[in-house]
Amino acid sequence: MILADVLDLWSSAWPAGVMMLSLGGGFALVLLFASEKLRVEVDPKVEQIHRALPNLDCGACGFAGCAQYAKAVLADPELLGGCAPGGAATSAVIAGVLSLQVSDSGPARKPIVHCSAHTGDKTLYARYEGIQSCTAANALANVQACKFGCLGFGDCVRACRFGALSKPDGLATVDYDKCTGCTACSKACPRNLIEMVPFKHDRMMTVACRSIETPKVTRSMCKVGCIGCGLCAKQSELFSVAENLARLDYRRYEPSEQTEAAMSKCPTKVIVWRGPGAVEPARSGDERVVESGGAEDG
Amino acid sequence: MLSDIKVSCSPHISGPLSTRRVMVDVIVALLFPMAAAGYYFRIHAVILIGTCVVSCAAAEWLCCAIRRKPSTLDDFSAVVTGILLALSLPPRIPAWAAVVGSVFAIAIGKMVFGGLGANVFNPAMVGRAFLTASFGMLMTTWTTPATLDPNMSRIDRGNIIAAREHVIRGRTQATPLAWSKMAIKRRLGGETYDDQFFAATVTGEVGGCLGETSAIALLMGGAYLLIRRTIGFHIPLAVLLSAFVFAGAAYLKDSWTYVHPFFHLTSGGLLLGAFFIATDPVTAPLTRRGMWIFGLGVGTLTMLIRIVGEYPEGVMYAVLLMNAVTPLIDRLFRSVPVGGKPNV
Amino acid sequence: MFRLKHFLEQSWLLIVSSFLFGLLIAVTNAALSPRIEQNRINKLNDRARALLPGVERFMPVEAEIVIKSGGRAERIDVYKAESKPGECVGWTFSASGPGFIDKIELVVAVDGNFEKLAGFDVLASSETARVGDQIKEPFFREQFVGAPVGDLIAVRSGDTSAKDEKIVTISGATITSEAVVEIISSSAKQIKKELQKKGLIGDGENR
Amino acid sequence: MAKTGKDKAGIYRQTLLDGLWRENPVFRLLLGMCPTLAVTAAVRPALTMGACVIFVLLCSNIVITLMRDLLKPHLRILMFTLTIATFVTIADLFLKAFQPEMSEKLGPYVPLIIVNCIIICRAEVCASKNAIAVSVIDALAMGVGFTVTLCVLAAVRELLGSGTILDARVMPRAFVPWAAMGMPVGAFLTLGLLLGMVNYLTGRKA
Amino acid sequence: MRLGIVRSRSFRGGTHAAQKKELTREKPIEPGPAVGEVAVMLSQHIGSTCRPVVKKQDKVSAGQAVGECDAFVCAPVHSPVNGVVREVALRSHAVLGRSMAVVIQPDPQENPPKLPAAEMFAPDFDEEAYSPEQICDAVLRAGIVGMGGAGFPTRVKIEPDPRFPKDTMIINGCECEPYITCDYRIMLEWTGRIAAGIKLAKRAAGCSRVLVGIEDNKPDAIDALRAALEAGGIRNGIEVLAVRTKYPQGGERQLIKAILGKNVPAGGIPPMIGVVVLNVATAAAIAEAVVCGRPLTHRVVTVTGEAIARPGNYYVAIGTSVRELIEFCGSVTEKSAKVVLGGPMMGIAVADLETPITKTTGAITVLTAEQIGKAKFERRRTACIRCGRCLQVCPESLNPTRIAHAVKSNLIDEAERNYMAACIECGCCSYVCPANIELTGYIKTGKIFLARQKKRMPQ
Amino acid sequence: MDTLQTLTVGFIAIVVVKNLVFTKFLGICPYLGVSGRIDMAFGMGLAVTFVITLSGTMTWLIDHLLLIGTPLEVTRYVCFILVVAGAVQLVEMYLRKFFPSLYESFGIFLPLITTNCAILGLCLFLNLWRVNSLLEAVVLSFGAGIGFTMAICVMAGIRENLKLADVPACLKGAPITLITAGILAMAFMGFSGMIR
Ligand SMILES: Cc1cc2nc3c(=O)[nH]c(=O)nc-3n(C[C@@H](O)[C@H](O)[C@H](O)COP(=O)(O)O)c2cc1C
Ligand SMILES: Cc1cc2nc3c(=O)[nH]c(=O)nc-3n(C[C@H](O)[C@H](O)[C@H](O)COP(=O)(O)O)c2cc1C
Ligand SMILES: Cc1cc2nc3c(=O)[nH]c(=O)nc-3n(C[C@H](O)[C@H](O)[C@H](O)COP(=O)(O)O)c2cc1C
Ligand SMILES: Cc1cc2nc3c(=O)[nH]c(=O)nc-3n(C[C@H](O)[C@H](O)[C@H](O)CO)c2cc1C
Ligand code: SF4
Ligand code: SF4
Ligand code: SF4
Ligand code: SF4
Ligand code: FES
Repeated sequence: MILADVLDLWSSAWPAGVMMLSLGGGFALVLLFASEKLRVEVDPKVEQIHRALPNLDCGACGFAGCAQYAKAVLADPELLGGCAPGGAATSAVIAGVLSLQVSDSGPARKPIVHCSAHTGDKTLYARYEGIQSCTAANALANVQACKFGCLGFGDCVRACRFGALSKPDGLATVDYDKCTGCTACSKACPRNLIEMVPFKHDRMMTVACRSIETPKVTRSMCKVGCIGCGLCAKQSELFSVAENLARLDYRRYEPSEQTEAAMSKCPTKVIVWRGPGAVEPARSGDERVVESGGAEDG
Repeated sequence: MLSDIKVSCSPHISGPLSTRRVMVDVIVALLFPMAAAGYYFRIHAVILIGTCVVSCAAAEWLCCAIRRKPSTLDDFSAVVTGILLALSLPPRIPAWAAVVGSVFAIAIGKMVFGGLGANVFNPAMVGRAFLTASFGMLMTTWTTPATLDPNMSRIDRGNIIAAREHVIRGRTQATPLAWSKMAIKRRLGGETYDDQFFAATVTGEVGGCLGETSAIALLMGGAYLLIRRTIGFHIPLAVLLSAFVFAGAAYLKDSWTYVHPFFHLTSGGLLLGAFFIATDPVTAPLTRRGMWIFGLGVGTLTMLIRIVGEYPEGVMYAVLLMNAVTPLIDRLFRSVPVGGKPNV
Repeated sequence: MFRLKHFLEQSWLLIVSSFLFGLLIAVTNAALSPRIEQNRINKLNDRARALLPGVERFMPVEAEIVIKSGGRAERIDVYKAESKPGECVGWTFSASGPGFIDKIELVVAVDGNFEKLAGFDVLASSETARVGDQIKEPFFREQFVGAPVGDLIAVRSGDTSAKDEKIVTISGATITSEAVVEIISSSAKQIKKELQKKGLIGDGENR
Repeated sequence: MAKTGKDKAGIYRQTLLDGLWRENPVFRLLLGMCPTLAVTAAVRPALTMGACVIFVLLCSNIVITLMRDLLKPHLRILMFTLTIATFVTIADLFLKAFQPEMSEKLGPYVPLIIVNCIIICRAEVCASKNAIAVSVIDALAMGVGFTVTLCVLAAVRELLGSGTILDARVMPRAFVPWAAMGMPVGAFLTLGLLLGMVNYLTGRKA
Repeated sequence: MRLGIVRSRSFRGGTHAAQKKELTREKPIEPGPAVGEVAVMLSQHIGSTCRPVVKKQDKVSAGQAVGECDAFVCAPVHSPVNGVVREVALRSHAVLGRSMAVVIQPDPQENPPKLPAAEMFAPDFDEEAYSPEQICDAVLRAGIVGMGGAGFPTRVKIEPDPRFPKDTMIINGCECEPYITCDYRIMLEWTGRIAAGIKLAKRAAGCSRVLVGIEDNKPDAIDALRAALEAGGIRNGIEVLAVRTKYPQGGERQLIKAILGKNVPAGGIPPMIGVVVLNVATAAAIAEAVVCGRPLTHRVVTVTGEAIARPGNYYVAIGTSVRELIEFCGSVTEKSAKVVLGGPMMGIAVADLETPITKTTGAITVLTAEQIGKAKFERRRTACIRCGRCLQVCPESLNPTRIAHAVKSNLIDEAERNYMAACIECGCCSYVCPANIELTGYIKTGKIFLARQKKRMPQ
Repeated sequence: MDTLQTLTVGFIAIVVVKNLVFTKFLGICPYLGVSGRIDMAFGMGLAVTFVITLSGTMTWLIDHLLLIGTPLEVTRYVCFILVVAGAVQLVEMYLRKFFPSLYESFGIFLPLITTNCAILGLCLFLNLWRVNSLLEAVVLSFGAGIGFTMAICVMAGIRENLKLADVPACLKGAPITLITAGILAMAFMGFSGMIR
């Protein structure tokens, strides 16, 4: 009885089964054969990344398929995280593959802004009313008196994809917790104020100025500019003064009594701490801002 | 001496034109068709234009407020959108529908793309297209001009509902284009089109959208824009020319069925579209060559829809379709710098 | 031989499971197909039931009925509606044709003598909502109830309550209305002729 | 995304949340857009579609989990496709038998579940790497997440497009339905705006 | 060619900006102020910066070179006065921001600059007396650079170059910038000198013909130059042509198009099509250098603008500060203004009034608040309405709005694809834009971005 | 003549009137994903056109030679998808091996298309519309591909412009693309009724 039912069912079902069997088997055969005959050699790293990807070829990353994304992400690590289906886990694997490429030796480089003048510290000659971009403003002579200091229109802020930069009170300031050391900001600054410095320590001592004006001019332009007096160089041989500007050799920098002394001796207090370990970059309260309320003059 | 020096990039002087001036010019030009609308549709014109302008402005203000951006009402582009939307709606469309259309036009047609200048599609036409898709009934219910039907000037709110009940008895008025559609179906277009009909479409004493009926008023408005150089002649000319050629070809092929090309020029939204809608700078190509192509496309598609398609009127769809390809036109007909492409 | 071994190693799972899946599908199909077939028949007839009061069951007409629609020959399934006692209370069939936007599919019911229409219903249409779509509404459909099988005429205005061959079109949707009129009158006319030819209904003169 | 870690309950909870919200297939991954748009003119077809997807997802996840160790790299995707297509066919048959009206309404969108990226994505990302419990939870979570999203979309469209929810009139009589919401326009716009809203609420920028 | 036909000579695009030349048009050239300090910038031209050849406290005499350099594209700078070098220090520079200058304290006896004597350039001035090498050498030693604005060392331009044989010389007397009249005045007052300079330059460059292009709003200048150049009886293939008054008719690419009907390849330079373009003031300077051996230490500057009390054209020592010049002209009548070195279309706004003028400073235009207000400041800026006006006026047929918006969105390669590099920064697009967008500014910014990007590439 | 007309009309209809993207919601994933740049969009369009023509034809043949009217009809979906996926994969491998430059320009889009429902959808629609001549099936499939190419290129043009626009942050990317597609779908309604 049951047997008859089963037989009945079988008789109506077997063609479908065979059909699919032949289709499945046929394709398996053809594909296996083809994958051997038509193999193309690819970069093992691309292969590695490709394998880490979900292989959905869904196009969510904006590329034609996983293979293309694998290639692209290898060339441009900024695309990391583009694979939505794979999510964070996949990105982590890719990041692993990518990092094999960058043979990183020495401490990580992080940006340091070589200016410490906030809005109130600077002298302005004129009111700039153009494109709100440092590059545009820098192309015009003397938008602010100091030709070397931070313009504060934030080209670097816009360049940072990680939101690590801000410009409170007109001075570009790095949030080292967010910074990945990608160098985008240092490339963006038209005044080359942002230098990628090997951070050997949690905080780095910095001469936060780039002005090579004479002391008199610097004084007239900026309350916190380096006047090249050379007091720091007298304390520590890590400092040197040329063209009215003190410089610190970051490569050789180690914290010591001498450097501390140099910092405390600096008459304009332009030697400051920068870095994740620095408490709020030296900025002696708000008095400066008040003092220099009407800094502009003709 | 100088206590406040200003600096900025060159140039340090600039021409007299401003966005607001451009928009005000368009509004001035639109006074002609608005006056015609007022004459033929009386109080309905006032209500409809008022509703659309106010709700477009309100929608724009609201969108700016939501994005916490300064309001952009003072460039008057929302007013232009409002007026053009109103002029392209049936005169007695209920106010709530006009509000829905206006809000849609501004919010979806314009502000989501980033506001003035960023929108891909003509906002007024987006609003109208949404109304057409949503409320087909309201968008195909026409009104006789007041000069033909003295009862027109009364507002009776029940009218639309009444119309719905009477629908089966064919009480609502058709437009010249609906007539032409029937003419094509019955194959007697050339037969029944006469001077009197032509005269009616020129003066505007026919049914249709609020601002589209009077060819003469539209031509005057268009002339004003051309004289003020608010628009170039390229787009209107290309639209009208291609429409004329298309209609003419059909007419030559079978003058019994297809109506005379003059009819197509003077009736429906073609003139409104050619002078005021296809010329919207934001959604038209930038280059002269691009404008020719664009106008050609609008004219041809309009006639294609009118003659081959099933909708009686095609200006709106033609404009929207050409808006969509405007970026491609701009790219294909990109201006080549003087002296050829630099070999960088 | 290496190749075959390799091949089997790689693909045995696929082969086995495709076979099993094939069986699974077939079995499911076998179990469900009667129901599916029944659904198909019901779909048409549920609508027709509303048009033809007192009908108990629908009997498919065995004979092959072919009519011309839009220049093409098309086979049409016609059902005979029988009341409980088994007498013929009407006929029903589905017909389609081009509307304003896309194809309109109708189910049409005719009285027992194939003389007068018993009405129609819309199976599928994508006409504009609240414009062409109004063909689904009673005020339009009721015009067809009692209208004669034969040439119907679409008119722009007139009396909607008269049971005559004049069908008043929906204003704003003349095209859709005319399409419906055309579909119904042409298919009903042709089917009537075919049925008469096959002797399934009496000739008009015999009535 | 092989889920590792000691706390099983934690993994389950995470899987569940991922599917329902954090990695919601529609809002977050932007996958399976076609059915999302096509079947959401009203809530009922959306629900039906959701049910079908849950069924297929569940079945295929289970089957694939069971044979995850036997899969060969070259034929893996073929195997997934086969499995999914089989269950889709079965779902389609059931629909035809027990929900003929819906089956007709959904038309080819039921077989199109085969190419719905969500399912093959779960097969690849989850089922072929995890144990059965996780796979099942994942399938349910993803499926329900998908269904809920469809329903939200459909509810908006049905409400504005015909003034009803699940065919019950909700809007006042005076409300004239916005027919456009039932058309392609409505589908694209509603999904676009909804996505925008989700982005806004979660503070994510594209 | 007769004037009637020639009138229509022009190029495609451009604008008809308000001329405003009437402020100084009728003001003859007057000696400039006697100054308390001159700061001779060491970089006044395109090319390498000079090195100072004097030290603090050195005594220098008028015409003595204070900065020299050996690079090919460079020009020496000279002291305009007798005096003592006070320092070599940074001074504000209109283009470079802060740059080195030799600051000279003039002798107490030093008088205001006198106008140079003009009589030695007779109408039948004979350039054959000087060999081409002699001319080039004199031009080099005199430190002459293009006085039309760009400041490209003139010697490099006129010296025969085997890569680009030159057959046509175009003398640019268009002065298309609004407000400025310095070239107009010298064409009227120094006609003979210019004529001589043209002949000398022609001889040096070995060109077979010279075409002088002057906008048709200066008929008297056209007549004067025509008379001077044809007075000798021989025309020497020199012709004076009227071109249409339209900005930027004076741009060399536009002028070449107008006069010769030829286009300079985009991104290319005139020598590529065998043309060299010189400004009329440059021609005058050549004549002085060659005939009198006088280096380029003074130039005519138009001090103008609604905010200037006594606008006029002055013969000024190069190195004079903007402030001193403005004060010399009766200072300004407004508190709030914009001080522009050059004309309002292409000039550079300066913030530091101590900025010294250089060889390329043809004008100081001080715009009042009202003028500024009409321009960039009070008028409301809106988004681009894609009206296409900027495309229509762009003399280089670019798509300014696309380029500017690409720069704004930081898509520099998109800007590059739209030929950003071909922009001559004429400012027409910004001028006409109804939305008041600083298109030119964005494009300039974009070029800087691009230059920086390119510079980084090799690393 | 008559068939020619039918084919032309059918072709135009499927390109504009029944455009897969705007009226049938097929292929939306790549439509959203790969419409960022015109060159990519065009490559994708070409690839879809190729694959859709290939698979439309093949599945039509299989359908008509093997399936219709036999008990095998139940395996239709499985057959279709296997044919599409297998064929695409083969073509991709083939191109990659023998025509690398062609592969770079459009072959890279091939795998993505397998999971694009436009392909399977079209095959199913061919069945649903009861297309009953091979020629018609080929023309319709090709037209569907052209329709997709057109839609995605238009969208890519628009999106390239939108890159320069101040679109609200939360609407950037997919949302604004969807909204644009909505308006486009509305515009395409202009073609409705043009071909019946
Ligand atoms: C949005 C819109 C939808 C329409 N839908 C239909 C329709 O579904 N059916 C139809 O026959 N005509 C439709 N039409 C066309 C009719 O409005 C058109 O006027 C037709 O030629 C017949 O007009 P009449 O019935 O008033 O004579 C539509 C028009 C528009 C603008
Ligand atoms: C890189 C470079 C090379 C140049 N080479 C030559 C040259 O070989 N010969 C020449 O006569 N002018 C040369 N010029 C000068 C230009 O043709 C042009 O006269 C100069 O830039 C001033 O143009 P402007 O005043 O129109 O801005 C060169 C300019 C640049 C920037
Ligand atoms: C937009 C623009 C406008 C210019 N207008 C003038 C002008 O009016 N008069 C002039 O002599 N040079 C003008 N120039 C500079 C010329 O292009 C060219 O550099 C100059 O005539 C070369 O001569 P020079 O080397 O002697 O200065 C202009 C340049 C540009 C880019
Ligand atoms: C000549 C001209 C025509 C215009 N036409 C329209 C129009 O058809 N529809 C509209 O919404 N706005 C129109 N505007 C206003 C404005 O450009 C439009 O709202 C923008 O698309 C908004 O970004 C027009 C403006 C001008 C100057
Ligand atoms: S741009 Fe890069 S290096 Fe600079 S602050 Fe941001 S993350 Fe750090
Ligand atoms: S650091 Fe440089 S880029 Fe950043 S705000 Fe300052 S000047 Fe601008
Ligand atoms: S793009 Fe450059 S060349 Fe063109 S108008 Fe603007 S500034 Fe002048
Ligand atoms: S002139 Fe201004 S508003 Fe017009 S297209 Fe150019 S940038 Fe846009
Ligand atoms: S392409 Fe249709 S669901 Fe992805």
